[in-house]
Amino acid sequence: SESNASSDAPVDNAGLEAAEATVAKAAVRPTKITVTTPIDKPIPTGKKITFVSCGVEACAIQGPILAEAAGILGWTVDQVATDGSPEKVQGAIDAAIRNGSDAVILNAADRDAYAKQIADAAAAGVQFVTCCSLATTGDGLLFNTATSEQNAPIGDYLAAEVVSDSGGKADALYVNISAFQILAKVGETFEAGMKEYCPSCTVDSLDIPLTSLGKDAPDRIVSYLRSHPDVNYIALSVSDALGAGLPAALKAAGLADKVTIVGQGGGSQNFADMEAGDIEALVPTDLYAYDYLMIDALARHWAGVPVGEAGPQFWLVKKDTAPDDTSKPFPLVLDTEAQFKALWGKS
Amino acid sequence: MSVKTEDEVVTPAVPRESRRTTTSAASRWATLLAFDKVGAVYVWLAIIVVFSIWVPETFPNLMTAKQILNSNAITGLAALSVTIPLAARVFDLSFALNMTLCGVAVAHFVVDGVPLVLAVLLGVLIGLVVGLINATVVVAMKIDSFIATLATGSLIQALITMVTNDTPISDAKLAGGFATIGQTTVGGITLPVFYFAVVAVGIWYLLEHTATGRRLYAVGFNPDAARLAGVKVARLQFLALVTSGVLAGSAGIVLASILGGGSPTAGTPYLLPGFAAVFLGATQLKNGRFNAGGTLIAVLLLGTGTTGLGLANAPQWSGALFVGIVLIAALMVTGLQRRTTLAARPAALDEPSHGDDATAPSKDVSA
Amino acid sequence: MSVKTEDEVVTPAVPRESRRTTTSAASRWATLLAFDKVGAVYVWLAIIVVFSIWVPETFPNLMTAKQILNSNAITGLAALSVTIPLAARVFDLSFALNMTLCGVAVAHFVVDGVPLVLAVLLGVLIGLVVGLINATVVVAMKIDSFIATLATGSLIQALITMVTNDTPISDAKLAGGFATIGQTTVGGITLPVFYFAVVAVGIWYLLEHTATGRRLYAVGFNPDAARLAGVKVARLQFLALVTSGVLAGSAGIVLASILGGGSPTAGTPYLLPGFAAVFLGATQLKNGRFNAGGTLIAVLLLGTGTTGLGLANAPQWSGALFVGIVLIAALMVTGLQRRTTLAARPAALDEPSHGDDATAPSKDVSA
Amino acid sequence: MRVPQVDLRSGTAPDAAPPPRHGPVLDVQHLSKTFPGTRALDDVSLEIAPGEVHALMGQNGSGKSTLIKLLAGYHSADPGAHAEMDGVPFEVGRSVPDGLRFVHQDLGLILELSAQDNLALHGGFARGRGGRVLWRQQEAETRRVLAAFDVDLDIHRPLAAATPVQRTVVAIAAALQGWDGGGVLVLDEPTAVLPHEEVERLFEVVAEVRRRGTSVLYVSHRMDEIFSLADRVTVLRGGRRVGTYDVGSLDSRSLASRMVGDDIDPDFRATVVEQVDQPVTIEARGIHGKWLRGVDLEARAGEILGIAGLAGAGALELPYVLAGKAGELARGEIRLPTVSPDWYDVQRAADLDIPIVPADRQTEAVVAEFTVGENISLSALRRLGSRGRLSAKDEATLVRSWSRRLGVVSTGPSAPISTLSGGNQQKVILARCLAVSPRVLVLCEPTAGVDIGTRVSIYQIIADLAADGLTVVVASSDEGDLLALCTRILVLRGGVVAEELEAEGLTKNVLIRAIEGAEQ
Ligand SMILES: Nc1ncnc2c1ncn2[C@@H]1O[C@H](COP(=O)(O)OP(=O)(O)OP(=O)(O)O)[C@@H](O)[C@H]1O
Ligand SMILES: Nc1ncnc2c1ncn2[C@@H]1O[C@H](COP(=O)(O)OP(=O)(O)OP(=O)(O)O)[C@@H](O)[C@H]1O
Ligand SMILES: [Mg+2]
Ligand SMILES: [Mg+2]
Repeated sequence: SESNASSDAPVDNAGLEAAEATVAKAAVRPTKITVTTPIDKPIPTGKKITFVSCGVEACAIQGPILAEAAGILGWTVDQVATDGSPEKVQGAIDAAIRNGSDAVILNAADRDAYAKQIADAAAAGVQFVTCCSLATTGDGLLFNTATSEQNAPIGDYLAAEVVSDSGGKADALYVNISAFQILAKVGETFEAGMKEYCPSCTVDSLDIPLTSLGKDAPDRIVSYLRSHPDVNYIALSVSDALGAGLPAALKAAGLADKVTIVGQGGGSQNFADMEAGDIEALVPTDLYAYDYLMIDALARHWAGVPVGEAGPQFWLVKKDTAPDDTSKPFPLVLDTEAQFKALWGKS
Repeated sequence: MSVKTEDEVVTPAVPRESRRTTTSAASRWATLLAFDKVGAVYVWLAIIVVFSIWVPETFPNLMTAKQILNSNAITGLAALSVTIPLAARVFDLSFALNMTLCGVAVAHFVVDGVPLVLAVLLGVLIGLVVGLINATVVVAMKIDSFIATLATGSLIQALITMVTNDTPISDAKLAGGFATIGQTTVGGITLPVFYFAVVAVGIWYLLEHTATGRRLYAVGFNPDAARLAGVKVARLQFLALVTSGVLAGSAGIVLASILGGGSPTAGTPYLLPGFAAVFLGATQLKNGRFNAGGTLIAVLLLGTGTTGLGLANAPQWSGALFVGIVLIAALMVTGLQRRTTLAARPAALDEPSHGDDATAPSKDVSA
Repeated sequence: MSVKTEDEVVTPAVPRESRRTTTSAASRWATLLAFDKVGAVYVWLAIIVVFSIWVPETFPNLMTAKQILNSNAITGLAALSVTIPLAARVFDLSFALNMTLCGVAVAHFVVDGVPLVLAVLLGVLIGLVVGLINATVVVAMKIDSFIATLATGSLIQALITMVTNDTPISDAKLAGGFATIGQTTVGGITLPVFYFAVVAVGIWYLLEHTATGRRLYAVGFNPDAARLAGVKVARLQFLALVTSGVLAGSAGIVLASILGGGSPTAGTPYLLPGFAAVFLGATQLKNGRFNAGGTLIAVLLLGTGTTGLGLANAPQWSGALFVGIVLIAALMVTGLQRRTTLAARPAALDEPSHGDDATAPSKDVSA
Repeated sequence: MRVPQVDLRSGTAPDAAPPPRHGPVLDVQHLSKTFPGTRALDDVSLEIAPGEVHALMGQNGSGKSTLIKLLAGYHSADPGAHAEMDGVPFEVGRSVPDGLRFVHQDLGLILELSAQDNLALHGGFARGRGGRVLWRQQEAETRRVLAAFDVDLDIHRPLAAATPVQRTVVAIAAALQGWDGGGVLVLDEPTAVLPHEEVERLFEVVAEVRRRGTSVLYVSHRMDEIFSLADRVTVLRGGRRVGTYDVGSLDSRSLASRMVGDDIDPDFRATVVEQVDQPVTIEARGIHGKWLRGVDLEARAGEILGIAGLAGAGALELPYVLAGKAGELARGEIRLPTVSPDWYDVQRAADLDIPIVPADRQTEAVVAEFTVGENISLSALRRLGSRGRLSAKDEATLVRSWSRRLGVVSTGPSAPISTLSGGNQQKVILARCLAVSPRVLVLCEPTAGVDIGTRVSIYQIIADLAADGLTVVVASSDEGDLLALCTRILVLRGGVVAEELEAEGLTKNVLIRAIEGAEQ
C-alpha cells in the first residue's frame, strides 16, 4: 500500500538536505526581537489596560507578563477573570469600557462574537488589541499578533525535523484539533513541507474532537497507530492538549519505541516529557513576544507613530538545546524585556 | 404562629368572613419576606452591600445592574429551560448540548442563505425534536431521565461534531439580522434580558396559575397519587421534556446570536450553573418547588457576585470560591430557618415529626 | 419458567433437602445470564462481534483487550468512586474536581521535593478532607446532595485555580517514582487496571457481603424505614461521601501520574462518563442497585466501543454517537426484559417447589 | 371545572329508562382477574342496593383491593364479566361510570399540595381565559365542597400538616365532587390508621353521604365498624366470593369464620399474666416532646403495656421517643435497668437498640425494593457473620426461622416484599424487630390493615413472647388491639398520663370513655 512505499522508495537526497538545512536554521535560538524601529516620540504614561483573562493556561501565564511590560511604561493592567464563555467575556469588556480603561487586551478575539464590544470600544476611544486571532486588524482592532500567516513556519519546521530525523523515511501522522482554527495553517504548512522535503514520505491526518481532549485522545491515537502500523512519526498540532497522557498510553500499548513525537506549542508538561525522552522536538509558543508586541503596539499608537505588523519568532527545541528551566514559560529571545525597553527609550 | 403556605401568594382570595384583609396583607408580606422563603435575597442584599463598600466607584450604579442582567440572561434562560421538567421531577441533562446544537444549526442555516425567520424556526424545530427524543426515551421507553438524557446528550454531541466538525461557524452574514436577536440593546439592556423576563413570567404563570402547573407539581411530588387523581402523568412528563427542548433550543439560538456565530461548545459552560441556579431557586419562595421566581433570584444572586468580583479585579479563583460559598450560605440560611419554622408548627397531628411537607427537592434516582 | 430473584445469591436459603444442587447451580447461571440482569453484556458481545467483522486485522486480539482495559481504568475508578454514595442515594457531583485537586496537589508536593509516599498520602488526605466537607454540608447541614456538591465543587475549583494558577504543574521530578504509579505495565497491563480491579472487588464485597453494604442500600431505598430499623442513616451517608472523596482523590492521583503532571482540568472529562457508567451499571446484575459488577460491565462496554471505533478509523463524531446509542440500547434491552419478566414473575414464584419451606404457597394464612 | 353531573338516579338521560326502583345501583357479575400466575379474583359477583352501606371483607390478599381497582379501571378484567350501573352496562376495567367514586387505600392524595389543590386535581380547576385558574372561584368551590363535611381545615396548607381524618375527608370530598347523589362511593380501608373518635367523625361523613342517596362500598378489617355501619357484607376468600349476608344475620364470630374458613374468635384476648415479681425492664422519666408534657413510665419483663389517647395526646409520639427515634424536640431519660443502671437522654436512646414497629408500614417500615429476607434481617445484620462480613448462611437461617415463627406467607425469602399482602408485610416488620432478640419491644398500630385471622395470630405471637419475658409497649388507635393484648394501659390526655387501667375485666366502653376523658 501507499504507506509501505516510503520505506522501499529511494530517499530524495535533495529534499533531505533541504530539510536538514531548515532544521539547522530552526534550531538556532533567536536573539533579536522582531520589531526594530524605536519609538521616537514620547509615550504617554498613566494608561490603564484591561486584560480579559480566559480561564485557560495561556491567559493565566500572560497576565503577569503583560503587567510587567506595561509597568515599564508606567501603565497599569487590570486582569479580569472570566471563564472564557463569550457572555462573560462580553460583560468584562463592557465593564472595562465603562471603567475608563484605555485599552482592552483579549486573546483570540473573535470579531463576530465581540462585534458590538469592538464597535463600542472604538466609539469610546478604547483600543482593542488581541493575539492569535483570525480577525484582521483595522475596523476597531488596533493590533493582532501571532496570526495564522505568522504561524506558517511552525508546520515547515516540524516537517523538516520529521524528514531529517527519519533520514527521509517517515510515515507521518498529523494530529489535528480542527476546533482550533488558528492552527489550520500549521497543518497546511506541515503537509506542504513533508511533500517538499520528502515526496516519498506519507502524511496522514487524524482529527481529534474537543470532547476527547483530556479523556480518550491518547486512546484514539493509539488506535490509529495500531491500525496503521507503518506510522513512525507523530506531529501534534497542540502539544499541551494532545500530549497529555500520550507517552503513558504509547508505552502501555508497546508503541513508545516505534513512533517519534514532535509538536507545536509545548507547555512545561511537554518539556518534561522531552526531558524524559518521550518527545523529540517542540516549537514552543513565545508568550513573552505576544505580550510585549501587544504592549508595544499600544505604545506606538499612543505615541503617535505607525503601528506595523509584527509576529513572534519560532524555535525548534530539542532535548539538548532546551533551556535549563522549562517548568515556567520562557522568552525565546533571552533579553526580550531589555530589547523592548531600548525601543521604548526606557533603558 | 404565622406560618403560611405558599399558596397564599397565589390565591388572593381572602375569605371574606373569616379573616380581616389588613392582617392578611401584613402577614402576606411577612410570608414573602420570611427568611425561610427568601434566604437567598438576604444573602444577595449582603453581597450588594459588601461590593458597594469594596468598589464604591464602579459597583453601586445602574450600569452595574444592567451589566449583571445582560451577562446573565443566558444562564437564566438555561436554568428556566429545565425548571418545568424538574417540577415534574424529570432531569434534562442534555439541555446544554441542545443549546449548542440549535445555535450551530441556525448559524449554519443563516450562512447557507436561509432567510432569518425560517432559520430561527428551523432551529426551534430542532430543539423540539430533541425534546421529543428525550421524551420518547424517558417516557415511552421508561428509562430513568438522568441516564437517558446523558445518553441523548451524547447523541446530540455527535450531531454537533457532525454539523460543525468542531469548528465555530462564523461568517459576515451572521453580523446582520441574526446578530440583532441577541445583541440589540434597549436602554442599555440587551434583548436576551427581555426574553429571560418573558420566559420567567410565562413559566411563573404556567406553574402558578394554570391547572397544568399544579398537575406538573403533583406529578413531581407523587406520580402514583397523581395518576389516581386522573392526571395524565406520562403526557405531562412528555410535554415537560418537549418544552424543555424548545426552551433550551431557543436559548441556544439567542446565545449563538450573542456570540455572532455557532460555537461547537457554546452551551456546555451553562450546564452546571443552570442546574445550580434552578436548584437554589427551588429553595426560594416556594419551599422546595422548582419555580421561576426562585430561579430568577438565584441567577441574579450568582451573577451579582461574578460581576462584582470582576469590577473589584479579584483574582481568578475568587469567582468559583464565591459561587460555592454563596450557594452554601443561601441554602443554609433558607434551610435553618425552614427547620426552625417547621418545628415550631402548631401540633396538627399526633404523629412523629417526620414526613414534613415539601422540603428540599429530592430526586428519585431509581434507575 | 426459570426466573429467579436476584438475592438467591445473597440468601441461599435453599432447603438443602428439597432441591438438587445441579438444578440450583443451573438456575443460578440462568439467573446470572438473564437478559434483564445483564442486558448490557449482550449488547457488549454484539459490539465485539461487529468490530471483529469490521476490523478483523486489529480488533479481535489480546492487544485490543489490553488497550481497552488500560484506557478505561480511570473512568472505571471514577465511576466506582460514586457508586457507594449513590447506593445510599447521595450524589457526589464534586468527584471530578476532587480528582483534579488531589492530582495537582500531589504533583505540587512532588515538585516541591516531598517524598513520594508522603506526597501521595497527603493527596489522599486532601481527598478525605473534601469528602468530609461534602459530608458535613450534605449530612450535617442537611443540604440536598445534588446542589450541595455542586457548591463544594465550586469551592474545589477555586482551590485548584489557587494552587495551579490554571497552569499545569510539571517537572522532570514527576517522571520518576511518581510516574510509576500509573504508568508501570505488568504484562502489557498498566497498574491502574489493577487498582480498578481491586477497588471493584472491594466495593463488590462491601455492598454484597457486609452488613454495611446492606444498610447502605436500605438508606438509599427508604431512609425513614432504615432509621427506624436502627440503621444510622446520617452516619452511613457521611461515610459514603467520605469514601467517595478518598476514592475520587486516589483516582485523581493515579490520573496525574498517567498524565505525568498536575493538569488543572484533568478530572472534568470524567464527570459525565463516570455517572453514565455507574447509572448504566445499576441496571445490570442487581436490578436497580448501584453495584460494582454492573459498573465494571458498563465501563468495558463503553470502552470497547471507543477503542473499536478508533481502530476502525471511524469519523470523530462516531464516538459520541456510539455512546448514546449503546446506552439507550443497553437500558432498553434490560428494561424491556425486566418488565416482561416482572409481569411473569408470580408464575414462577408460585411453583410450590420454589417456595420457602417455612411458608405455605397457598394464600390461606395459618398462624 | 367539572360539568355538573347528571343525577343518575332520576334518570335524566333522555334515552335511558329510569332505573328500577329496587334494583341494584351497581351490579357486577362473574368478575375475574388473573395476574400472570395468580388468580386474584375468581368469578366474583357483587350487587349493591341503592343507599346501602355494603361491606367488603376478607383476609389480606383475598382480592378486595383488586376488585376495587378493577372497578376503578386501574386493572383490566378477565373476559366474561358483566357489569351494570343503574341498569346501564359498562365494561369493568375499561370504563368507569361517573356514578362510581373511589377513595383508595392510600387515599391517593398528594401531601405536598394543599387541600384546595388536591380537590382541584380530582374535580377540575375553575379556569378563566387563557387557562388561568380563577383562584377566588376555586377557593369558593373548595369551601363549598368541604362545607358538607364540617371540617376545620386550612385549605391552603400542604396536606402533610393535616390530620389523618382531615386527609380522609379531603379524599372523600375529592371523590364526591361535582355530584348530587346516587351512585356508589367506594372506600378502601379508610379507617386503617384512624383513632376511634375520628372513626366516628368519619362515620358521620359516611352517614351524610348516604343521606344524599349514595351507596357505599366499604372495605375494612375492623369487625365492629362493619356491625355499626354496614347493611350487608360480601365476604371474599382466596379471590372467590363466599357469600353476601345481611349484617343483622351475623355476629362477629360467624363473620370471621366465613372470612378465614376456620373458627376464629374475634374477641380473642391473649392470656398474659402480669408478673409483679419480674424485674423492671424499661423505665422512662420526664418525657417531653411535640405533644408529650412529662410522662414517666416503667414496665416489667413479661408485661404488655398499652398506650392510648386521642390525637394530640401524644400516645403515638411516646413509642418513638422510647425507641430513641423521635425528633429534635424530645426530652427526657430512659433506662433499661436489667441491662445497665445508666439513664440515657432520649436523644441518645437509639443506642439502647429498642426495636420499633412504626405506625406507617409503607413509608416508615417496608424497604419496598428489598426482598422479604432482606427486610427481616435489616435490624439484625450486626449479629450475622463476623468482622463485618455478612454470612449468607446465618442470614438464611435467621430469616427462615423468623418467617416460620410468624407464619409469613410468601413465595420465599427472595420474593420482593412488594408482592406480599399488607398483613404479611406487617409480620415481616414484626419479624425484623424480634430477630434482634430484644428485651423491650415497641409497637405502633401493630395490626393496621391486618385481617382478623392474621391479627389473632399476631396477638398470639406477641403474647407468647411476653410469656418468655419480653416487655412490649403497644400504642394503637384500635382499642381492640389494646384490649386483646395488654396487661395494663396508660391513657394519655394532653401529653400526660391521665389514667392507668388494669386490663383485667376492662371493657371497650370503659376504655373509650377513659381515652375521651369523659366523666364516669
Ligand atoms: N398487580 C398484581 N400483580 C400480581 N399479583 C397481584 C397484583 N395485584 C394483586 N395481586 C395478588 O392478588 C391477590 C389479591 O390481592 P388484593 O390486593 O386484591 O387483596 P386484598 O383483598 O386487598 O388484600 P388486603 O386485605 O391485604 O388488602 C394477592 O395474592 C396479590 O398478591
Ligand atoms: N405489579 C405488581 N406486581 C406484583 N404484585 C403486585 C403488583 N401490584 C400489586 N401487587 C400485589 O398485590 C397485593 C395487593 O396490593 P394492594 O395494594 O391492593 O393491597 P395490600 O397492601 O395487599 O392490602 P392491605 O393493605 O389490605 O393489606 C399486594 O400484595 C401487592 O404487592
Ligand atoms: Mg386492601
Ligand atoms: Mg389490598
